[in-house]
Amino acid sequence: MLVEQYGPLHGNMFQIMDENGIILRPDLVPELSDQEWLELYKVMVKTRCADDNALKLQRQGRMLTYAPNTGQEAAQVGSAAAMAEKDWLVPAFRELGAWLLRGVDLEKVYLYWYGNEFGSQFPEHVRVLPIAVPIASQLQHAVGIAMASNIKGEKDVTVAYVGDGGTSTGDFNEALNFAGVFNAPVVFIIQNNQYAISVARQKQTRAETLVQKAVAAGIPGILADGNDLMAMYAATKEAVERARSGGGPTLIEAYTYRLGAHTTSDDPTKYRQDEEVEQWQVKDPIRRMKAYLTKRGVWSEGDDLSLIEQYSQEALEVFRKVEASGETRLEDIFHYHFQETPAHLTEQYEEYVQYLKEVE
Amino acid sequence: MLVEQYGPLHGNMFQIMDENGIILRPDLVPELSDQEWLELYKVMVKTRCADDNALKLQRQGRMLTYAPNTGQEAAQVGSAAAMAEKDWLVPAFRELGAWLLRGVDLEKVYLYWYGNEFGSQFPEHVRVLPIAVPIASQLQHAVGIAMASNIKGEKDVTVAYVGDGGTSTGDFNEALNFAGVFNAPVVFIIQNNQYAISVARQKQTRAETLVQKAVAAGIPGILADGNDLMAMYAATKEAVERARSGGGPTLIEAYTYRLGAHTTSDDPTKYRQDEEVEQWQVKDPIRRMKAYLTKRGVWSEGDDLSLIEQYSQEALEVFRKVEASGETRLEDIFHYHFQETPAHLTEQYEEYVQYLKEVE
Amino acid sequence: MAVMNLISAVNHTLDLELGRDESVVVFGEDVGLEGGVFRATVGLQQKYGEKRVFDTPLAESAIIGTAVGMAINGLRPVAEIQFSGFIYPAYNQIISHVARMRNRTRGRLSLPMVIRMPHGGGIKALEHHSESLDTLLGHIPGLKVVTPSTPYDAKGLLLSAIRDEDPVIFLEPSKIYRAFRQEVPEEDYTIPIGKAKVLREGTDVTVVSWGAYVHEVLKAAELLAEEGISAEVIDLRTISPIDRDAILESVKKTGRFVAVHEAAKSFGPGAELIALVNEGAFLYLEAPPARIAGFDVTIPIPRGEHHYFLDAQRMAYGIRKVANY
Amino acid sequence: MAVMNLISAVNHTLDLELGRDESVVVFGEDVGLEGGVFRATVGLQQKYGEKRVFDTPLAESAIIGTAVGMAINGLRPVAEIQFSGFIYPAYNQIISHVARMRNRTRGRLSLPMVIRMPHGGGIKALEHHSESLDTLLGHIPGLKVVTPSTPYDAKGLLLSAIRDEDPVIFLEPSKIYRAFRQEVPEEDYTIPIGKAKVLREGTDVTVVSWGAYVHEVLKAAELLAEEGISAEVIDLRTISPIDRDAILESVKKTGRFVAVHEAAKSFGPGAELIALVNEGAFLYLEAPPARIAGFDVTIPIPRGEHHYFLDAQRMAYGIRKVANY
Ligand SMILES: Cc1ncc(C[n+]2csc(CCOP(=O)(O)OP(=O)(O)O)c2C)c(N)n1
Ligand SMILES: Cc1ncc(C[n+]2csc(CCOP(=O)(O)OP(=O)(O)O)c2C)c(N)n1
Ligand SMILES: [Mg+2]
Ligand SMILES: [Mg+2]
Repeated sequence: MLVEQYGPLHGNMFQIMDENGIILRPDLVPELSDQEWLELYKVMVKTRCADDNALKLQRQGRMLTYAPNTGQEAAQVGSAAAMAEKDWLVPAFRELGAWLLRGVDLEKVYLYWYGNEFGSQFPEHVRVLPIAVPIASQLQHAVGIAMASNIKGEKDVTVAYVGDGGTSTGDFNEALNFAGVFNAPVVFIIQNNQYAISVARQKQTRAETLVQKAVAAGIPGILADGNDLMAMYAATKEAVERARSGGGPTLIEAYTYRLGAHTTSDDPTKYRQDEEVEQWQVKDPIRRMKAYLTKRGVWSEGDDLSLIEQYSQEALEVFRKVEASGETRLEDIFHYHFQETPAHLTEQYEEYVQYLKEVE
Repeated sequence: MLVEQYGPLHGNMFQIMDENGIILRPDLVPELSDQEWLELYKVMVKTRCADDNALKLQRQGRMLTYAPNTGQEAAQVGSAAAMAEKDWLVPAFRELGAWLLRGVDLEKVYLYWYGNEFGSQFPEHVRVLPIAVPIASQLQHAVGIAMASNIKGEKDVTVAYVGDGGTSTGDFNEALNFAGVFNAPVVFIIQNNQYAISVARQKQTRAETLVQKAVAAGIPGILADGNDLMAMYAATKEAVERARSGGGPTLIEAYTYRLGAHTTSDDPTKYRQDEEVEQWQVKDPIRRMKAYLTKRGVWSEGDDLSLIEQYSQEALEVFRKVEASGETRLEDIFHYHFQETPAHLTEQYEEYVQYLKEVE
Repeated sequence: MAVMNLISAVNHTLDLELGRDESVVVFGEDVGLEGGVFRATVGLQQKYGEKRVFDTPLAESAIIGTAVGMAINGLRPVAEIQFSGFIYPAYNQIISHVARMRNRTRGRLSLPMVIRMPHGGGIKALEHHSESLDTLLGHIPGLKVVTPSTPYDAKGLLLSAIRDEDPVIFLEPSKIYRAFRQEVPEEDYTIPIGKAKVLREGTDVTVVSWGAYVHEVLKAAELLAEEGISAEVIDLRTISPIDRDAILESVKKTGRFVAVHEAAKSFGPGAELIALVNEGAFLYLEAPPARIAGFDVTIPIPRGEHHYFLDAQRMAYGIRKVANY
Repeated sequence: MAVMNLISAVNHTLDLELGRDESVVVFGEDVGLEGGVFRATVGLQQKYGEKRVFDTPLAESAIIGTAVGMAINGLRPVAEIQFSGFIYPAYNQIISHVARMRNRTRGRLSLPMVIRMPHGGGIKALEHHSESLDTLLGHIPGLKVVTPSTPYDAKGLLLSAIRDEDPVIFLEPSKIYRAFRQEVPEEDYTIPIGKAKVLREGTDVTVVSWGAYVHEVLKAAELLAEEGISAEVIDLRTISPIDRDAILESVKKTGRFVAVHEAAKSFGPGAELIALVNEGAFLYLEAPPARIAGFDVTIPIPRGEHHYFLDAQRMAYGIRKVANY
């Protein structure tokens, strides 16, 4: 088992592929076809394109605050790819790659960041929770979902995300502990992107690794190269299978880096050095997967350019649709609080409608 | 260092003395004179007598809810004894032995449980915080006190207590993590008395030991026999010295047992077996220390009987004083909220006084 | 019909609903093996097993946070908070998620869940064991907050709460858990959330209260009746949303209004009631609407709590002033 | 005198006080190296060092809980919560300890500490970044809650807050952090906590507001003045304890009252103000006292927030109704 070699206290980071797309551990490469890897690669590229597009639009003043994913695509896509169809995904707020892979429309995602609640109204069959802004609070929902699977005797697994900053919260620790006690079929993925806004990972905790926080809850953990799609896939796969077969929760630390800003409101040059960013640029998860696929002969620079072209185009079109959606309708801010809207809310709504009529 | 041999992941429990008062590790016996051990022993006995007395009074309907300490005296007295004069003690709510040792009057303690806030008004020189009812919330205060010592360049150490149940809270984990990050001179003592009301330790966490929760915060820890006064003293002493000399926080798990009920409102036979209690009675911390001191020739059964007699008598007298204190004065519930009582509070007070006059 | 006190009515209702609907699960600290520190869940784990009735670790945020997840994944969790004063660690989950998930997802995810807890004081308990959360929960958009004042109501309201598609906070007045017994039908019945109940008709002044205080208010009304003051007593039953119409109807009849509550006065529930009365019945008012409330102090520990909690005499004193204004 | 906006006034004041009193420490998420997400603390770590101005891990409960400990051990902590919507994980520490330590220990331990945070909305922020805590903090006995509406007030109130021997919550209206600049004296001055300020005198109706809304209310008053309605505008400045006398004095003059606030209407701060006006000036009232408030909904994310937040026109509409009643 991987958790035995790369567990919390071994200080080893699980890697399958190096920075140049060279396979270091052929024995551990998951059994996916080239075509399947390529599909995952495409989702990473799509994520990147959607990101780039959002940032461009934001600079044009057409998008509001946006939290970019650039650099973290493998951590997201690799982990989400290891899930079965009916499994649940519980995001933090920076998991675009995972969302796209799990069937959330980019349109929904853009709509959310554009500032409309309908961006969190996913279709019934998409078992993905909305963004959770209060850091780490979502992990408890993930544990509850997983506990319910157990209680109902269903075999679904829940995969949940949190950032390095989130590991300092009480909610993170309570969630892991509950998961352990109730043997909940849940996989926690820390996207350790080295920063919580401006606060460097070293200032979040004296723990040498974040995965060692699993020890507190008595659950297994694994430290994986979060920029290695194969490692993330393999680590998550093992954890998901353990969970599904009754083995309970696992904590995965995906060691990665946020290449961009925290959000579009943030200026990372205030708190980190360019050299650091450059060092991590070399480890770009997309770059190395592209090198791998190219070497395998299933992909080329030309393919890549036209894919990027296509995705960028699509992203822009999706955004145009979102932009055309305009403002939130007044009734929508009232009518979704309860199954039956209580009288006082209806009245507040009607009074406001009346006001709007009068001032027109 | 003890933490190296008995640290979080070694699975060894640090013991110096066995259940019969036989020294197992002469090399580790702290350098205290027989007289000094005897003094600590006396505080344990005093604690037990105060407990017994409170329970008796409670059964007579003269005391309100009370949380007994019986069985946990060594964990409390041994740890508190390792502190220096100006160090801070931050209790949970079941630390009578530690309070008494640190100079809190039994009268205050009884007054508190009797239901009067003046029971938490300790003299200026007593650096002991009041009881904290919201479980584990006090640990953050302890860390803050310790951070302040660092900031001010003072050498005081803070010793804080929590129960096994408390280790499941978010606050516990946040406190340890802050302590690690800020290298706070604080020693956390888990009194693992095996139960949180009716919930057995095994149901609180899947972690094999509670001390392994230190790993999450990257701080050292040690598992000690909480019924062994010497082990508790030695473990705390080492931690306090490390903290004082800039080495930061330590977590100590005192493995012990609550021989009595959770509080006087509780019936432990509902959730645990008599045999279990009996097994732990054999490990009684007072019993074994008495055996040790007797063997050393500084104590006898006769001494013990008259000491118990004396302490029981004293406890009863203290309680009588407390009982005579009567009810809380009306003005006292208003006048301690702010340094200067705001107008609306004064008015509420006066209106009530007026009411009392009118209905008289 | 069986005779029950409030706590046994809660126990009976949970039993009924666990038996009827297998998506119902009941959990919290000491809820399983021990059956709750107040015995609200006694016997339920034996009957329904550890999967459906269970103890949790000591972590209120996770108790509520996992309830959210369970509700999302098809269960109807009924979570117990051991005392209302220990809800605060879960406040983030309650405000940020319990109250908002449906609206956040524009109806995609609803949370049929109940958070129940002993509420209020007057039982000579330790600090933090006597808190009134009326305002702190009532002010949160997206929550329903109910509180029964009798065993009968406890059953009817709790069944409504568990069957509601939205989260309901169920506040159980611990002071009257065992104060009296009442006939409670064994069969299924519900009491609608959002409706108040006139407990005593009167013509001179409308008095609104809820929970344990209702019984003191009724006693106060008796005292006042002897003096010729006829108080109409309304049990709010639901703290949020408030049954404004019931209150206004009464105030329009009596012309006078008093709210009586345990929670601290400032920014308390009485303020909301007074505001509603102003908004809906100002021209009917013959005296300033008033509140008889807790002082703006931390609730004293036992030797001082009698100063804080109101008895019928003090209520009568305050109501009388309004009636005689 | 320097010209400052509200955020630079906060920065300047913290600088002043860190310089003057070495027991003052400033901390929170992103407060040190970055100088705060709104730049409230920019430059302070460089100037005063990492011991006195520092970043914390991401854990609001511990930020407030350690502040309690620091205050006990002789410091004057000024803790920042990054946005008011992230206060909830610290709610237990605030209610159970910050507000109670002095009373619990009958004066033995006091907590001279400040919790400051950006407050309110209208800045097109993400969910949870626009919350109004007036009621949720104002209802807690033992807390003082203040909020400035100008750079000048920010300095004067923040100095009072830091020097207070008791805990003060300092709510900074983020909407007007950079809305306008004003002359702010470099020297030391304080504004008393608990005192409101009449911003505009008027005779027809008293309008009370605070924080960012004050400026919209003043605009509304202008609009109304054009119609011949003379509104007296009061900036509450301190949400708790409320300066009741200032309000009553005004209402006794105008006979009409309106509270205007961002927080949700039900159980909101307007209810408390209406109750106070009823209690203290009922016989002077010529119209039902009213509140113009947030809807009882979760504050919408950006594309809907204009429905929620009030502008001068809507305020004027509501005030006009009361004035013309
Ligand atoms: C409880 C809470 N506190 C503060 C914030 C403000 N905030 C938003 S993101 C963030 C940093 C999160 O860092 P991390 O968990 O590492 O995730 P990342 O942003 O790196 O993906 C903070 C402090 C919040 N959203 N929730
Ligand atoms: C936050 C909170 N939740 C619940 C309670 C109720 N309660 C009081 S003591 C206790 C159990 C504490 O167990 P543990 O931490 O092991 O300490 P012990 O009582 O064994 O000393 C509980 C649940 C509380 N005081 N605070
Ligand atoms: Mg991060
Ligand atoms: Mg315990």
